[in-house]
Amino acid sequence: MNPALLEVDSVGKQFGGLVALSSVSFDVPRSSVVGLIGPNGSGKTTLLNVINGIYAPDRGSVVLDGVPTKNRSPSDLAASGVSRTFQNARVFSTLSVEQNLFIPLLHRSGGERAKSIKRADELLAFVGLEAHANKTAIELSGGQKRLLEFARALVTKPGLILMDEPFAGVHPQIKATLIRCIQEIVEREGASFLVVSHEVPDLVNLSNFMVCLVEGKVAAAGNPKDVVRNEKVIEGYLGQSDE
Amino acid sequence: MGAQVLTVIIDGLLLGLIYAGIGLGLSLILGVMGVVNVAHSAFIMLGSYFAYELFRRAGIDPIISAALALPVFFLLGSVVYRTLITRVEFTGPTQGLIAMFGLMVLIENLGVIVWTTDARALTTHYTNTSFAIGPAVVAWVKVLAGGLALALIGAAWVFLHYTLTGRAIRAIGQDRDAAAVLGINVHQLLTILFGLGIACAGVAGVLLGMIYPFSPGGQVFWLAWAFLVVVLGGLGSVANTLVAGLVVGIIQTFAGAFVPFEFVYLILYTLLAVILIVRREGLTSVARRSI
Amino acid sequence: MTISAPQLQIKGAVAGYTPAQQILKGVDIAAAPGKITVVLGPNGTGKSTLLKLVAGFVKASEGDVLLNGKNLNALPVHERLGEGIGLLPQGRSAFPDLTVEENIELGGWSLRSDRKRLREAVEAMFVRYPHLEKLRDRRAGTLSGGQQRAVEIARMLVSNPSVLLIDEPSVGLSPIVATQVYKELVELRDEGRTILLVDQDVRAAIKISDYVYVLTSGKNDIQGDRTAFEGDLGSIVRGWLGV
Amino acid sequence: MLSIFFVRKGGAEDRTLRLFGLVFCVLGLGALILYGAIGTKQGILSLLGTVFLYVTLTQAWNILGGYGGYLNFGTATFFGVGAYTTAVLFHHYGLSPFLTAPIAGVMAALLGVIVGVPTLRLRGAYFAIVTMIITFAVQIVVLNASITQGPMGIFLPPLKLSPLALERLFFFMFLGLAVVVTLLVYAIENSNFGWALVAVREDEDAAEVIGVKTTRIKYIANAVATFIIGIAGGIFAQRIMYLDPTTAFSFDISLNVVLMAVIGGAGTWQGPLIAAPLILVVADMLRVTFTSEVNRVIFSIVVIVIALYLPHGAMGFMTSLRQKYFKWRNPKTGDEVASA
Amino acid sequence: QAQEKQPILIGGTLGLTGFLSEGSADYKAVYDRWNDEVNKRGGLLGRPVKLVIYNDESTPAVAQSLYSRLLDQDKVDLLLAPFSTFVGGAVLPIVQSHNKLFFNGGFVSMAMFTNAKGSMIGTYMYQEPDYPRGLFEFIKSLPADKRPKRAAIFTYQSPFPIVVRDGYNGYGGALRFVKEAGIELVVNEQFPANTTDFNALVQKAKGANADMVLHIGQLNDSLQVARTIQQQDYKPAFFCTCGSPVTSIAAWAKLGAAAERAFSGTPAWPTQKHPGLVELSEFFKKERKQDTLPAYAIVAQTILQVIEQAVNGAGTLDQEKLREYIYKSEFKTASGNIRFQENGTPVYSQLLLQFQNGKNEVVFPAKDKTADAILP
Ligand SMILES: Nc1ncnc2c1ncn2[C@@H]1O[C@H](COP(=O)(O)OP(=O)(O)OP(=O)(O)O)[C@@H](O)[C@H]1O
Ligand SMILES: Nc1ncnc2c1ncn2[C@@H]1O[C@H](COP(=O)(O)OP(=O)(O)OP(=O)(O)O)[C@@H](O)[C@H]1O
Ligand SMILES: [Mg+2]
Ligand SMILES: [Mg+2]
Repeated sequence: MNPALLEVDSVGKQFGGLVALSSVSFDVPRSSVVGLIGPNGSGKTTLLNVINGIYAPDRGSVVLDGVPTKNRSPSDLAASGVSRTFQNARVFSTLSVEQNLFIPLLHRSGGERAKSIKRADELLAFVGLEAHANKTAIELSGGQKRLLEFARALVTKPGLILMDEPFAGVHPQIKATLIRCIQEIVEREGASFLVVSHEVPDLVNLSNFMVCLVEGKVAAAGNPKDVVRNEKVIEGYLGQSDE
Repeated sequence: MGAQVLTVIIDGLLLGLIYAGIGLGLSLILGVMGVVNVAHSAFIMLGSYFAYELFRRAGIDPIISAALALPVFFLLGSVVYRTLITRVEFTGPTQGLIAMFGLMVLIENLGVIVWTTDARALTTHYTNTSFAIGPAVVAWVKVLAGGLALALIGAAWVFLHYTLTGRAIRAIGQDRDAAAVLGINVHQLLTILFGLGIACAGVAGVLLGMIYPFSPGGQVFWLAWAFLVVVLGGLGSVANTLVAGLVVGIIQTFAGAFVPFEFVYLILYTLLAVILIVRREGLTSVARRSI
Repeated sequence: MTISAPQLQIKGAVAGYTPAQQILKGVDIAAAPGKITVVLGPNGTGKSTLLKLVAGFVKASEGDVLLNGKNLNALPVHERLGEGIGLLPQGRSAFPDLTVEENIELGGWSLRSDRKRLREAVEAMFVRYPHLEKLRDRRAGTLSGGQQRAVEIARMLVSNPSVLLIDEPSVGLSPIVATQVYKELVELRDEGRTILLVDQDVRAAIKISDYVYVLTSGKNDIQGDRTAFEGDLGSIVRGWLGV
Repeated sequence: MLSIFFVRKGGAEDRTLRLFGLVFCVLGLGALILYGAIGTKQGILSLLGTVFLYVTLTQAWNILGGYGGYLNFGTATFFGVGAYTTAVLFHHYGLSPFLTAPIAGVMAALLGVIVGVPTLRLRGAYFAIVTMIITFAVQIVVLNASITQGPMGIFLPPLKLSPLALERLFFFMFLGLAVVVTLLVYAIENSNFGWALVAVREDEDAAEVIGVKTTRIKYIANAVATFIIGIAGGIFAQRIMYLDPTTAFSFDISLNVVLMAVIGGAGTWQGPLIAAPLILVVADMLRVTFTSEVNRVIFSIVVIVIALYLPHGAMGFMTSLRQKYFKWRNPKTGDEVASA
Repeated sequence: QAQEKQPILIGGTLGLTGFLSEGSADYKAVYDRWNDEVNKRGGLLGRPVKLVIYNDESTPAVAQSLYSRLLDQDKVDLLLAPFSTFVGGAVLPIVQSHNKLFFNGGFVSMAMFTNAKGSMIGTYMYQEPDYPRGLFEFIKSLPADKRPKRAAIFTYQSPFPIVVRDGYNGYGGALRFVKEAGIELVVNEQFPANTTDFNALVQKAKGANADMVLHIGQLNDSLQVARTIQQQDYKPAFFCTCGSPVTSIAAWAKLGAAAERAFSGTPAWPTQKHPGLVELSEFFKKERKQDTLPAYAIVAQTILQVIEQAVNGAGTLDQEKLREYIYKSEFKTASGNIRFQENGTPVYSQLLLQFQNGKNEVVFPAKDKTADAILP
């Protein structure tokens, strides 16, 4: 049996005296979507930063495809198929939309690149930005920047995509498109997603597996429907829904 | 040996205070507005001549000139801000750099026209006097200048950290639009800030003029010190500017006492580079979240 | 606390970031006094631009912004607060190097002549948002995304503005906090404030709205009160909105 | 979509303009070569030689500073190291600087790599100022080393040529260097490497995360730039014939290069071609017209006016002209607009 | 006819801005004055004279291109050297490649004079290795108990001061003079350009109990060292600014007590009544409001007198003929009656000045003395 695509094993991370993550463990299986939820400041973004190689964990390990990622730089991981989006969209502001999509393809060669370009066009259409292809990224609205970043994370056909609140501020209709897009990629390409989102109902539908962090610890993990019914999760995160 | 160490420490602290005083204005303007004010040394030069002229013509003591320089240079800075900086500031840091470079050359050469290139020395009745602390001999002017620099730094620190206006100015440096939304008149406060930065340069000029001979083109050498102190302290941080000044001063005098003088600067630069490289953003080095 | 609710009107506004390209192409919106007026629309239609127009960052080339009949067109940004306008911008805007307390205090800039009142207003915010209390002395830049959003909301409210321009308030907030924010908006309305709310969380926004506008391609073409959107007109629009 | 692989800003009109520009460049180069061959005014040849030298330096700076956004205030470090390399090799082994210029480049690049490892982790003003400090530090080393004859400096005997031939020689040396470097920068601008640098400038973290090897890119850019600067310095040593630490490591060199790059429009290959001649010719004209400090006063006013009225450098000005008369889309926004 | 009336062009550069501007200003004043006067006297060879003096911004590279311009475009008839060895070193090769005589009132350098093989005519009365010589000859004339015992030397890291300290090819230099005088050398330090604070250096000399301090540098650093010495309450019996002759510059007097008793050399002094010297001194008093006559002015005046006498005497601008004339004649100048040695320099002569009660006095040699040296 193949190991999981990503294994997060008792990861801990501190900022000065502040414990952002303590002993977090879970797996991201192949061809799946893992939802990551948790109250504000519970360490979700920090976890993505650790997986992604931006921060080195103080404790524990992250294993990608059976290989520990210790000391690997984000770009190195990107080359092995890890990509991500940021909680606050970070686009290359003086470049045009299509140039933004072009940057991840820099290290691709020949035929592969041509394919990727086709994919970039598709993605652009997918997120509804094709009309803006020549706009400078700084001229985009808040939501559009996020869509651009979404597309940028996918052009290289990565195997593992980390998404930090991809749906925030995105119009519902486009959100539905994005969700479909994610599902399709998982099915067709066998990629896996780790999605942080506060839009829990959507995330429950989308993911195969869900993890809830509270104060840097895994408070609940498992089947999404079970997780959101977990008392601790409801109390600490979801609140009493009045619906 | 012990006596020497005492001397070195006293000298280092005084020198450090002066360095911090020189760096202060630069740090404020760079930290909040992102403008690399290379004309800083030109205003320092004007400050020195300000004290010189007041002393020569009206016999006004440079200590009083230091106080007078505050409002005068504040006004000067405000005018420069309104006429020059507002127009370039929005177009990015490098544009400000060019404008300030032009201003520096302009002021320096106007200075040459007015005062010629001759070196001047401001000699008051206490300039050549000194007193002893144990075995160490300390020049009065350095103590005075150091004290004034400390007062200036203290005042700036209180202003920026303990008054609402000061906090608003810091806020502008971090997010100008958000500040405007809160009802803060950004233009006005930046005028104040720039005025203050230049006022600090003017006062620093008076202080330097008290201690060292000067000429229109010569004060530019202090710019390197100012920059050193600013990066070492971290942009826009008053308290750290002080610490950085003292660190530089102490390193310099220690090196001066114990190694051949020609290597003093090399040791100083190397240590500073090492500190910066280890601590990245100088002594401040807050873990700023960018991701 | 009650406030005499002002009325905000945008009349035939044409505005954009460059003269060559107008984003708002004749927008007519009235925010009724003491009501929540919601503006919906796809990404990039100009909702945020509309708020920036009211706040004064963007100048109208045609049309007017009226507050209680007074024309605001010539007022610079910082003076509009004096007219009672508060803005919560889209995205992140907390001052990263100031502490949470200093951030909130600056929200009371307009009260600066009366220190006592300012202090009280600041303390009132910590009472209102108890979870900020323990973050009081942290630098805002080290907070998590959601924590920062909470700081921004508190900061806006310190000066007690009577017209609130809110751009996507709940983005990045955990559900429990988001629910609270919407409740809060209702309370703020009930205190008599006029609220202009822009949101992509269509469902939540409509639920608390009194009146709804839909902005598409720079013009407002559909409008109605809440019942219309929840009722018949709703079914048509809803399909379009993708709820 | 594919268009972006070939041109920075798409569109057929753009291609005509580019053709126009190409023809212009070729004609300009032809004229220069012609003048270099038949011109007899040494002063002008010498001035143009200096212009080409600065075009070379500014272009090299442009690679990391303009495209990569790392404002380097230490050009003089590598220039000086290059100059001293050839001077020392000549002094001790009698090797002609023209032969050893590549070694000068290698030495400068070597130093570039050594100081680059720690400094390229710094950003913004910190990087700028540390690069400046490194110049001072290296200068002091050279000042106290015996191989460089310390403060005494090194004399290189004049070549056995007539003064005019000498000027002509350096005119062509530096012209050649400038052309090669400009072509290189042009190639970089349109290469993957250039794009990666731009990504680093725009948002280094984001670039890293999407797979741009930012560290490597910066090192390479730095090494290439310092290599070129070192070569230029190596040839300069022969031209100036007397090398001392103050001249070779003068901060003016670093500052001039930055000013020229920014005035021309940083991150464009055309910028240095416009700004270097502009600044140097204006300065020279003023110097010989007004023999007193008045020349510097006027020069400073010119600089201030440029800062005020060319907010995005000469190239930005050209772009805006183009937009005005060709009615194209606007790539830059009014900056006073809220980014909220 | 019209050809005849073409002015004679005499070209050169000075660092009118930048760190050499202080001395340059003195040169400029003398040049301008002479230009007026020589034209009043009817010019040279019946032609008017025009001085073309560019500002080299104290930068060697700029000076190079300006000399290139002077020689090639302006086609000057006679060439003046720039001020200071620092700039001169860079210019010399260019001048040599044009086979021009180089009239050098601007700088000293044994090496360069040797190298120029007589094509450079200098009017500094002594070259670097001899700068401190006057002081030591004076010391030799003192009774043994008055002589200094321990010396400290501070040297600016630049070619000229280094040679002042080390001498040239085994000749002269402060180090040798100190040794020959049997003085113990206790501090020997160098300082780089742009040194802003000299406390550490002075502390070292004081700590070593030196009763003699030789400062071999330039103006600004000399002023600072003098002041720091005073502030440190340190009283070396002999303090000499043996680099540049800076006590005769206006700024020195402004130091107050710190200026007192400093020694310095000069090629000549108005009290010697050499041709033009008194008038020059008057001119500086009246026009430049300067009580004391800077040594730079004397050298500048001298080179112009040499040019004038040479051109009129040889009756031509032909460089070869001028050269021939110069080497066989005696010149009556502000620096006295001088003859040129094979390498283009005059025979050594120096006066030792001491700053006393706000002005310079000649204290050595005895025949030119205006006051006795004050020693503690
Ligand atoms: N660079 C840093 N320096 C100091 N503290 C940090 C840093 N990064 C994160 N933290 C702290 O670590 C904790 C976890 O932050 P993180 O951003 O991971 O939360 P999150 O789960 O993503 O929250 P949100 O949902 O609000 O985005 C927070 O308390 C935050 O303040
Ligand atoms: N600073 C700017 N400069 C130029 N154009 C801009 C700028 N900001 C936004 N735009 C353009 O204006 C249009 C409207 O932007 P706006 O931010 O108002 O959209 P929005 O409706 O708020 O969208 P979202 O829901 O994504 O936030 C967009 O097409 C965008 O491209
Ligand atoms: Mg987060
Ligand atoms: Mg928006």
